[in-house]
Amino acid sequence: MAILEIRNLRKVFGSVIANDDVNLSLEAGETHAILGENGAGKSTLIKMISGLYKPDYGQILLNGVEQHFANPREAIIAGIGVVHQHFMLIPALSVAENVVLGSEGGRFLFRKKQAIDNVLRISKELGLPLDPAIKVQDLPVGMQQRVEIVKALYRNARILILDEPTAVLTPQETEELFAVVRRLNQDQIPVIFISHKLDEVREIADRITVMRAGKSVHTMPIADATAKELAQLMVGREVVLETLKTPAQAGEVVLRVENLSVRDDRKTTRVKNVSFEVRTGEIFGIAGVDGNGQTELVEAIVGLRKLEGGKIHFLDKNITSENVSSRIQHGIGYVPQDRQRDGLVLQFTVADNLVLRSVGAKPFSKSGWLQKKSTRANAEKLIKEFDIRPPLEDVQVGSLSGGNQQKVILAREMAREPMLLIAVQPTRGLDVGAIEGIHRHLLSLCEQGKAVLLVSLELEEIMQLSDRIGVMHAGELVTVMDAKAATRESLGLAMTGERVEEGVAP
Amino acid sequence: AAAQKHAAPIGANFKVGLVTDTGGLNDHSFNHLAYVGVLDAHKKFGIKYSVVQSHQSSDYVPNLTTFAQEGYNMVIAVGYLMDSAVQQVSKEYPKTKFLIIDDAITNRKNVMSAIFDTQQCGYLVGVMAGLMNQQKHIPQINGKNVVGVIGGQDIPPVESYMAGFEAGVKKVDPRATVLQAFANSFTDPGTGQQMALAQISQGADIIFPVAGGTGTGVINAAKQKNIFAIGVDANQNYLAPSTVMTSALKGVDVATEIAITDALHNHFKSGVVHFNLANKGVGFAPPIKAVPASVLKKVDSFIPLLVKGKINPPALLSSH
Amino acid sequence: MSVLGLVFSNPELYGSTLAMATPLALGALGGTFSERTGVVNIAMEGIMLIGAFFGVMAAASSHSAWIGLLAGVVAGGLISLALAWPAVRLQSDQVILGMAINLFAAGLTAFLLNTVYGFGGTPISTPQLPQLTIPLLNNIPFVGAVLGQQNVVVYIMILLVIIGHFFLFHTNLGLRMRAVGEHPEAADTVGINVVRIRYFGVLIGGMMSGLAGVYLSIGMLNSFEVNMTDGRGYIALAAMIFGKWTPFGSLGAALLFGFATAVSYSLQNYGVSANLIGILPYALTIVALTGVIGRSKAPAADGLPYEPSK
Amino acid sequence: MSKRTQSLVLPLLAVITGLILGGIIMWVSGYKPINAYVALFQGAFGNSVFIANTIAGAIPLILTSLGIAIAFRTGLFNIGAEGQYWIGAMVGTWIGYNFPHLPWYIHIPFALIGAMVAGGIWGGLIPGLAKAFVGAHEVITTMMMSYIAILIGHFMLERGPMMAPGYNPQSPLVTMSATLPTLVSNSNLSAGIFIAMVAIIVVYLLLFHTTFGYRLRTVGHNPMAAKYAGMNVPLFTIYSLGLSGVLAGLGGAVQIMGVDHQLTDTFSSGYGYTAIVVSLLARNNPIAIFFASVFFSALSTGSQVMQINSGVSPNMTDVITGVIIFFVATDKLYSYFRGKFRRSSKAQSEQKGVSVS
Ligand SMILES: Nc1ncnc2c1ncn2[C@@H]1O[C@H](COP(=O)(O)OP(=O)(O)OP(=O)(O)O)[C@@H](O)[C@H]1O
Ligand SMILES: Nc1ncnc2c1ncn2[C@@H]1O[C@H](COP(=O)(O)OP(=O)(O)OP(=O)(O)O)[C@@H](O)[C@H]1O
Ligand SMILES: [Mg+2]
Ligand SMILES: [Mg+2]
Repeated sequence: MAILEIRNLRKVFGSVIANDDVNLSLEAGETHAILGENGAGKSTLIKMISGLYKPDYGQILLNGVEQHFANPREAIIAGIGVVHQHFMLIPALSVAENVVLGSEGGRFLFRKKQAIDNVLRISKELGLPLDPAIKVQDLPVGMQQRVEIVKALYRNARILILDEPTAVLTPQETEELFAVVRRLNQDQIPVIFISHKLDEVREIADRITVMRAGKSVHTMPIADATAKELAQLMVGREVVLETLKTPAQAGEVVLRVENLSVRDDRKTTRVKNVSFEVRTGEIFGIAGVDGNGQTELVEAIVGLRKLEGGKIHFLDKNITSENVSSRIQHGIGYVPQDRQRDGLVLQFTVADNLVLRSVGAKPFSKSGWLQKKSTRANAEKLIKEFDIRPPLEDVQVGSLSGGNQQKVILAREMAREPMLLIAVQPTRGLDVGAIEGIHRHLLSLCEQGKAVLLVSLELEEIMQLSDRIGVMHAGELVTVMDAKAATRESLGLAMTGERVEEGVAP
Repeated sequence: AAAQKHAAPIGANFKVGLVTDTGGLNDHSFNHLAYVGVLDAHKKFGIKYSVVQSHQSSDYVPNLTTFAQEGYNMVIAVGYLMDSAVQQVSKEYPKTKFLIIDDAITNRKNVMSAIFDTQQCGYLVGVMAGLMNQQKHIPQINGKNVVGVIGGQDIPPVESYMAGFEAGVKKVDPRATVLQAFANSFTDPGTGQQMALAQISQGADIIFPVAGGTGTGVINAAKQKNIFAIGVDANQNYLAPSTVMTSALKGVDVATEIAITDALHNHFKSGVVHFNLANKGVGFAPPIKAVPASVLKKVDSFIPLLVKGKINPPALLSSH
Repeated sequence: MSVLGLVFSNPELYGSTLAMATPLALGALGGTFSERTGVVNIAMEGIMLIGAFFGVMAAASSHSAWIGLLAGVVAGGLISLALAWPAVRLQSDQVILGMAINLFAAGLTAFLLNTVYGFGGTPISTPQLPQLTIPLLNNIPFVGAVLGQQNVVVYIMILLVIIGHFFLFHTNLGLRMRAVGEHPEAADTVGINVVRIRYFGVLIGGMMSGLAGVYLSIGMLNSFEVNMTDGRGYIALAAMIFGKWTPFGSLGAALLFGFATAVSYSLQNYGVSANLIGILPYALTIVALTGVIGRSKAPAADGLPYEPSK
Repeated sequence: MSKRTQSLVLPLLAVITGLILGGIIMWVSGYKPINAYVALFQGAFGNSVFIANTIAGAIPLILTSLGIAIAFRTGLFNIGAEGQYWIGAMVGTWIGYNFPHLPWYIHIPFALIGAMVAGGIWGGLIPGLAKAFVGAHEVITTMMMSYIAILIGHFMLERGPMMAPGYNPQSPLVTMSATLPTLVSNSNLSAGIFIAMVAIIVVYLLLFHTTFGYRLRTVGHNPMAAKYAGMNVPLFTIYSLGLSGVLAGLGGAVQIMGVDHQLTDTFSSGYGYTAIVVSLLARNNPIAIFFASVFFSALSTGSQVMQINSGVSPNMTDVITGVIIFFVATDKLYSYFRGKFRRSSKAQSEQKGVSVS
């Protein structure tokens, strides 16, 4: 008998049918992947299973018994552990506090030592080391995910659900996660694994259910599934999985970074003496495990962070001491890693967000006055060009899905025709269709003779798109190699800090 | 033909409007006393009355105007803050009689200004405090020769009391220290209480609050610490019967009633009318038993001197 | 000795500091409890007034200051529900609600004062909460004069600050409160009842602010005056922020303010202009804030409405 | 209900609910609510002078709450507008009586601009700099600065440099050349209303039709994104608080030059606090601020006549106002109860559905 069975589940938000006749069964010890485009309804399904939403119709059965979770607490008690797509951790609290929150044990007093012991015990069992005393806000996302998993297991989860867990992980971390998943399966704990990444799903899952437009369209054993077929099932059309990259005609130097050193907010040096160049017509990729200084490096280049030392030249001009807005005017585009925090004003309309970085310039303003017509025209054009959905310029950006929010940012930056586009994790959390579109846009920039600095944790993405690849480790640029010469192995090695001498590009 | 039932009270057709300043009727001071005066006139003569408590200073003119417009015979403006408002409205309504408290308007036939020489009653209670301060056998008196006075805010009606008080104390006890402080509020008894405690810790054993609602806190502190307090404006002995040894009286109620009575009987006096010891417009309340007869006698001996102008206490504090 | 020496060596100054700090600390502590669960509370001024008035009223009619205390605290709790309910259930703007409560309370207490007691004020027979004398403490020279003899509410306040700190940072419920104030959705997913916790925080906070009012009316005094809080609720708000939303921080800020106020009273007696010296507490606060304390960060979800799962 | 009708109907419902509850309280305490409300309305709008006074009372509220709204739009809570209002009044008064020989077309702008600059410095420079550079919370700094301003005001008047000759702590009257002409005789309504209207339009255009306003709002909604977009966040913090103070200062000067003509200790009775409520009620929208200000002013002026004609204490107005604001804030109440009603009826029909299947 299935451990968890979903029958004809349905959930409607206003006019949106988020889930419609969804069926799923989860067997003991299996890993069951759910695959689907952005907005297909995966997270909604999970939220119903975990008691956050009440289904409008249908049944949830655990070990054959129908469940009616009134709140998350009841689902937790029933043994359902969830790592949500957007982490449900409290940054200001410690790891231990986060793990035990809501199920602290003891009657009145908070037993700190017991909480710490619990975290240490579980993380040891899983082979995922964690410092229980540190505050979550001081942890990189990969670590935060460990906290989430430990949190679920602390509550004696008998089913673990991971909603897009790998979107934020490095390849190494993904491997560690898979090891945990396999161990859980051995302990007869089944796992639901949600992802957009076909190869990952094929590596870890036993069975796959594909969702499209709120419906579960197909379930099959992993052996039967090809990547092409899965993509087609998801999107409902054929998808080109390999981007055809034409080799770059590298031209003059656009960006030259010399001996750059940067400190983070806590005054520790996170970028050490980094030098490199980016040329017109090329995509320069920066690979590396998260937290090795990429963020600080990029923030320094766009002017958001003061330098500890070094120089930055852009188009032969020393811009080291210039501020963000003059760098924008010189032609640096920037797609930030955290789109909601840095890239958008969620309360503004799509049209207003599309001029966020150029509002002071013509044609969007004339001697200080906003030119609403131009803003609207600009929005209409970009919405069409970048296929932003819904195609309305006056809806609040906050009501758009994450993928469409990302398109807004990309559209805004590309529309300014920057000489250099710095894109950090531009496809994080997006489905194959959307990724395909964004990749195409990046490549088209190069073809127009512009330059791209791409920072990504996804090796595949870096290797697919880049002409040259730099690898960062512990704040240093340990190697720069030609993309053609790069392999998964050589990059992976460099990411651990090994200096790779051969294949260093000039 | 006139109805033959009861003779209608003589004030039945006489309407009095009272406009308070922004302190309102709860001020434990002139607004309240003016109201008491109006009530007394109502009881005596059956006059009709209406009260409006101003919300902000820009309400003064509209409020005075409203009464004048609606045919009120007399409009009472409480406080010097209404000076320019009364000037303006009294000019527009020459038939309406106006009384303004604590202000001196001299150029209007229909305005009476009541000025209270509270430096005189302040002086008398000051004399009493200075004398009491030397009665070391009284348990409340510590022999340190320190008394205190706490003002609500540094404005003339407050300052004249304080200045008179200081002069009175010094007259009978030149070596005495008179502690002075302002609470910067008329509505904060908590602050009053703490200021009083601060003065007590500096040796004060008699404190005279001139601070409206803030003063209730002063009296409370005096009671707690078993020293004496002196009431202000009205007889405040009821607030703490064995603590409030006397009160400096300001006859705003009396003045109000007199003004109404005069107007009612068609001998309204315009111009500035001084209320002082001579016409019993100011004075002090009968002291409690703890005040020895000898002290009272000495205090009383100053009354004729003040009445005759042999002594003219200052209306301004020496620190200014 | 110099004037300042005289002022600063007087133990009464420190006693007065404590007395002046008490309503501010209680108000700030109340605000802290509310805001730690994510409900912005700028209604301390109004809640204090309500507590002060109903404290007096109950004390006067029952002839027991303790019943007055109880009534003031309960009244503070009840009026705070006018903040809690719409904030929690209707996702209403908490700042507007706070202002509404302040206005309502000022009007209501003045109106009731006159309706119930007339313009003469509350009865003088109203009992007052006792001053306590702490036996051993009272005999230590300087300390005794400061700490040995204070109103009972002052000691309650000190206890509440300590308990409040312990509660917020060392109990399960305190942990949950902080979690709700930082990230209600995350708290919801681990089964914490966000609604109930927020009600609890606001209610406890309201009771503490109510106690602040009780202290003003029947702790320091035994009467109620119109608007007798005189802006202390707003100063308490500042103390809460200044104290970085912690109980000890709130107390510290309240003490700083109380100290500056007490000093300003004493200095006046040496002939400094009342208005100018009155600036001292406010100026000192700005200086301390810009010079030493710096940034204070509110709980992350402070003021953000949360709609629980559906 | 469409969004627009909702935004009109809900405040109206709130007002009605507030009036009904206030009526019940009055009735319980022995007054006649209908008479009281008739008097309230008459006092606010009963004749041209009352109407003029109601509009006049709205002027300082409009100006001050426009300032507060700008700060709110930038994510800042200017709780100290009261002090900025005082500072503006002080400077306006000082200029107003000190240059008697200036022609009005120089004197009036001089006084207004002086007040605006002073208010801006008080609200913007000090709290703004403190916020921008050491992160000092603006609620504390603006509040403290406000108390300081009022104390300085009292100091100036009570035997201080601005006291007029004589006993009373009041400033000299501003000269005719610095007086805003009265529009309706026997009323408080001065040409200040034009200044207020212009301010509304200027603030509206500034916020929604200039790049400056766009940037202010960006900073308010998301300072990180503003920084990323190349905006100088600390600078805009200073601008915003500064403008806030400029408008409050202007409000104080206009009130002096149009109505009070001299500064006194009780010059303001908390306009700066009422203005916070006004801007919140108006959801920081400049146009809505006009109506909210008139509404508050009407309650205030009307309550004076209500006292005269029906003896209801003005404190009752505060009670009613508090209740009204409460119901404006709880606009979801109506949909909440409707939802409850629907849910319960839906639950019943669902139960039926289950029993059938
Ligand atoms: N709280 C909500 N209110 C209204 N509509 C919602 C809500 N949550 C989800 N939806 C709707 O449900 C649909 C499914 O959303 P869901 O988050 O489940 O997609 P998803 O498959 O998890 O997408 P992704 O891969 O991007 O995480 C969305 O397109 C949206 O229209
Ligand atoms: N609270 C909400 N209220 C209304 N609509 C919502 C809400 N939350 C989400 N939605 C709707 O759900 C859709 C999907 O939201 P969600 O954040 O889950 O994006 P997503 O499915 O993860 O998409 P993407 O993969 O592009 O990030 C959005 O288009 C939005 O319209
Ligand atoms: Mg999802
Ligand atoms: Mg997504």
